[in-house]
Amino acid sequence: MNELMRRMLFLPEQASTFALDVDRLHYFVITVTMVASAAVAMVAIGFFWKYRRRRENQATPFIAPTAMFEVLAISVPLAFFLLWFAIGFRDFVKVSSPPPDAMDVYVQGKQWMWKFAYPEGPNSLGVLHVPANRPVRLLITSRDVIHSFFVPAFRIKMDALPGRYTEIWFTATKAGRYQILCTEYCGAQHSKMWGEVVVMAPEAFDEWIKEQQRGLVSRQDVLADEIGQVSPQGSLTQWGKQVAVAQGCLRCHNVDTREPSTGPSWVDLYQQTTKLTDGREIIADEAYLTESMMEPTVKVVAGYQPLMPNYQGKLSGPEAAAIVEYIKSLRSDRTAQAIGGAEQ
Amino acid sequence: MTAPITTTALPPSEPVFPKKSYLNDGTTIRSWLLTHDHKRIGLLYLVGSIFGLFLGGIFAMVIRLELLTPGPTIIEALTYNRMFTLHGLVMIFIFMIPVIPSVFGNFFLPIMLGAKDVAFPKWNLTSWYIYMFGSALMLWGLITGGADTGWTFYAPYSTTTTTNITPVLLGVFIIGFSSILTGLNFIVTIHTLRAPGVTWFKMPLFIWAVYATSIIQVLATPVLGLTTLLVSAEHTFGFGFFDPARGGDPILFQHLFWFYSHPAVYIMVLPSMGVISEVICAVARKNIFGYKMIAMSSLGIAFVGFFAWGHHLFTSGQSPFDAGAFAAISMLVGIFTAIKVFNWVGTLYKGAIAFTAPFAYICGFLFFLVFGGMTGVALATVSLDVHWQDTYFVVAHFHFIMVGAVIMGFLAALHYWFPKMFGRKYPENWALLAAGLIVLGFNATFIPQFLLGNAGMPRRYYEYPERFTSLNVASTAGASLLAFGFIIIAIYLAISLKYGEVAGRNPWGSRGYEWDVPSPPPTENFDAVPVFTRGPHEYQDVPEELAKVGHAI
Amino acid sequence: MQSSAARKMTAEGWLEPPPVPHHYESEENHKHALRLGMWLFLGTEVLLFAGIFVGYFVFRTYFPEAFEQAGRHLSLFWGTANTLVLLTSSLTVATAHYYAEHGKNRNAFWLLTASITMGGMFLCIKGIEYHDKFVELALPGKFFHFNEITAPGGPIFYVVYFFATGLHALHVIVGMSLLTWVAVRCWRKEFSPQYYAPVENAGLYWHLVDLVWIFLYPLLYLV
Amino acid sequence: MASTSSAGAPAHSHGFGPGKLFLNWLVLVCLTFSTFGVSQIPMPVNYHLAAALCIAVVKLSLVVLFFMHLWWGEGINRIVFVTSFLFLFLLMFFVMADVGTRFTLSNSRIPPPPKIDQTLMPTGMPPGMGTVPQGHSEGSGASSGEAGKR
Repeated sequence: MNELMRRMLFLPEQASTFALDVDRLHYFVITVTMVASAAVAMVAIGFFWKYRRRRENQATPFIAPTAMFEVLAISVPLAFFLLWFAIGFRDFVKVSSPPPDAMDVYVQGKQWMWKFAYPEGPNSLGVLHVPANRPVRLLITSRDVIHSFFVPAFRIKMDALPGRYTEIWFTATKAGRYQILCTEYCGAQHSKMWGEVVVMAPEAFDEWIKEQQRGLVSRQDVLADEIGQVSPQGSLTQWGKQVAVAQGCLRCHNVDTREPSTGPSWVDLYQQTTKLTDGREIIADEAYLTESMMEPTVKVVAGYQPLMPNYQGKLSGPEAAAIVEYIKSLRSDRTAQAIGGAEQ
Repeated sequence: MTAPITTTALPPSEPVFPKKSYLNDGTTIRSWLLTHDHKRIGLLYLVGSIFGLFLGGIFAMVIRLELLTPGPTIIEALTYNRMFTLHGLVMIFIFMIPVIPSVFGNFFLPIMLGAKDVAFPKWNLTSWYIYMFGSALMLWGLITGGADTGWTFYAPYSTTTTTNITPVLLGVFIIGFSSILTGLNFIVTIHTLRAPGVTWFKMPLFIWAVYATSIIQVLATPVLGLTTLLVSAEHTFGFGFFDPARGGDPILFQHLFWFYSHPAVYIMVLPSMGVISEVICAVARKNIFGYKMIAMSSLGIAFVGFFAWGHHLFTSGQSPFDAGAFAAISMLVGIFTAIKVFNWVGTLYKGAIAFTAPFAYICGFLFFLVFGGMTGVALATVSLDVHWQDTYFVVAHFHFIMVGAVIMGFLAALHYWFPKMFGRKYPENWALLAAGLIVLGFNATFIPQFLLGNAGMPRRYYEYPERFTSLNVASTAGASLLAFGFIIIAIYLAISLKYGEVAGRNPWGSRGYEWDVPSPPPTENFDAVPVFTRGPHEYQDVPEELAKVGHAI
Repeated sequence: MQSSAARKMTAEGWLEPPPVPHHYESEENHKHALRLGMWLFLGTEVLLFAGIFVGYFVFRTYFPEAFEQAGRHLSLFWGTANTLVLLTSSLTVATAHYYAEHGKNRNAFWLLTASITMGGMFLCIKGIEYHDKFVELALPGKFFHFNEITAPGGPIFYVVYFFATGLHALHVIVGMSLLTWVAVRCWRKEFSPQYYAPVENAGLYWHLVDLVWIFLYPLLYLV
Repeated sequence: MASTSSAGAPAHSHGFGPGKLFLNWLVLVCLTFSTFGVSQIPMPVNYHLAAALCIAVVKLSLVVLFFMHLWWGEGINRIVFVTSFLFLFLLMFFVMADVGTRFTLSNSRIPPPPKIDQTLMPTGMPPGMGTVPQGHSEGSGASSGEAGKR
């Protein structure tokens, strides 16, 4: 029955304890809705058929509702509505009060990606690993604008507010990979702000997190997930690449081709003569590249929108310099060597 | 039943077009643009809001076409984001808020009360100019500044966006003034200009609905005004009222915004409900079932609807206490709507129903309102909203109410009152065809969106995962059908304006007060102060003369 | 507005009232409509300021220390003086209404002039206070560079302060324009027991301006 | 109803004459000074707030009833005015109820995060912003704070 309704309503699979609660109430409410709408429609059609106009100047009797009708018209729907409210509110209180033994994960949204951090480490980008059958509390925040953390398969959603934390919790029931979506409009790439929850068997998770913590000494392996190559104490160029990945630069800037993306490609960008929106021409030197990170909307390359977030205060001096070094290294004759697995 | 005294002689069996009416009392552009006649001002609003519908409709089609495929289809992400902002703002502020109260309210409210004009005719005209100016400023800002915030302007995205949103916000602020003035005018008119015999409980139900709407307009709009001012000041000067980076509270923005924008839904839907109450009596030729319940539920919705705003904030960090309080209050709004629905259906009982285009729209309206309303109750059920908030389920729900119910009401009003406003009939067969297309197209557009929401597709998505494709294609197909229906209506109504059959005073055999004046009405509405001795919805004995002049059935 | 030139002077020493607009059944009905319209408008004004007051209380809860410190930095003397000025101008407006209603246009004119002057005084004092704030750099949002407020939330207090008082000052200016318009008409002896609605409505607006200040004064300056 | 005037006195004249208006003003001035006086008495700040609001409401009533003639006005005008204050009050009530009962961490101000690693960790929270519920904050940030330094 559950499975049938779920498929009929196009609901995603139920992968958390909360999902089943929500879905049961959902079926109840939607069934009543369908029945009520159909009933109103049937009665209207029935009346139309029975009482269609037969004569041009037909008169009709004056009919007013009885007190009984009025009482029923109010009390029957009210009874249903209040029942739904009671069940729904109970479940809502449940999902917003995490059990004390819940494991904490910090979630940070930023344009346009999700970052996760466990109190004892590690950090990760875009992929949240959680154990099955253990309550997990998410402490959600944002770095720029409001985002909303949504896992359809868990039926949970909570806004990420900049500068504040919100909380929600879940207990995943099935191992597997589930999509995370952002549901609060947050800018140009809102519809690409996806992530993934990886639910692992509890033992596998314990194993995983231990391994991660061991590797924390040189934190780069978190990025390794993303880049696909590990380079603990690499050159400035490689550090720049890692920073660029971590900051999400590569979501908008291509590094493997000269094709423009949301922003201009970085390949062959260094020392290139570039035309700006206001008609001026500049040479993309170190100063311009750094300025573009700190005040991105001042000098926008012609043909692009002033969309890039401001990295003032988000990048340290060395980090910015490292990114510039990385950009300098991206020459089309050397591309194959430089990209690695950066593009997803 | 006594014949109304203004009806000196009932029209001859072959109706003639009156020589003098408000339409030809002055034919220069100037006589239209400087008119104080509430009927002409109503038509001016009609022009403005239909332009809004046209524009908003085009944006909607662009959006639907873009969503035909999962990846980029015809426009870029930024253009898409601007499109849905444009679509929302234009449809809400230029089309839907003024369309029924300002167009049909202006035109019929004084006539239904037996008055010659609204209380403050000059302010009425001023209000239209403010509306046009605000709309122009908003459109100009949207097109040149390229606002991409969505119509909700959520801070801090809106306060930090690089697009220029200040003119848009000021445009909204100015349109708000127009809305306030119209509402204020209507309330005063209803209080002071009722003709003898039109007591509070003999007012047509459309008036009750407009009255309730006006209360919301007057009390809610100023809060939106202040909020838009704060956001634009913050965007321009970096004040930080709503920006947490400077200590502000983004949830406070949501509270203030929805304090207007939730009741705004009732600004749109209440007049539509009023129209249905009028039209259903005329097509069923039957007294309204439960007059007082319908009248009082309008006021109830206006009052309780104010305090349901928090159900937009269930997942935004609002406290569970407030969530519970707002959810409970939201349920009450559902009750008031349910009361209305039962009474409308009850009105059909033992009636004499004619299947005409307005009746087709009533059927559509009832279905959309019940389904849209019930999904609204479902959304207000807190735990369910955690899954549905900001997904296509919400989009589908509010389109059921705002497009389904409101546009059905608008089209029902347009068809029902078209003969009164312009003195000519429209072709019934074409109208029924268009009505069928629209109801069908509408369902095909938005029912898939409910399912998309269930499946978890968030709103304002430019691209989407592959698994949502089939439902999106279905939705786009439905939207095309819907657009096609609107085109048919536009064509036959335009033709009927000039070549339609002459309607005569009362082609429907309606007992509404407005049908006692000639079609189209003269500038002064009534030669002398009218005395209404009957109620507005009484059909126990239809005078022979009225009934014979039947509409094409 | 009907031009006064077309109207005759009556024996009692005021101009004949303008005709009641044709769609009203009686003069009394028209007056009722005007008054109700004005009260509804005042209702919208109350809700316009509602947002600011809500903001005040919300941020006061978040930043109690900053609000206390910043409140102490406002000039109690000028604030109290302004309250008295506005209260007095309300008195003169109310009295002008009384005289206009009794056809004593000259008395009403002088009282209205006094009210307008007091409105001007209010703005001057406000100007002095604003000037002090600009000198101290106690300014809203990103312009805030005022060292004496140590608790977090100083910039927000000044957003509330400037927005509330600025919006209020805007209302003072609008009110003064309305009063000036009415005063000119008093000078032309347009008002009489039959026709005094403009004085009454302009007065109502002015009293509302006073009402808002009655709340702003203790909230901003005293607590 | 002090209608001291002569011939032109309207039959339906409402409201106080100049004398009583002056008296009303005098009371208002006294109240202004008393609200000032009360604010100088040392008491907890919330008492100050309550006292100031009470006096302001009294002043409001005096202005509305006598200067603005609501004492004599049509009933509907009173309803309009009271309704607008009712809505103001309810708006404030629900917003304040939210602020007062929210999850502590979504209520307090946290300075804008300078860098991800510090903010994501509980150690990044400033003092006095409410504590993280038990067992979640202690000592968990140290290692990751270290890890954050690249």
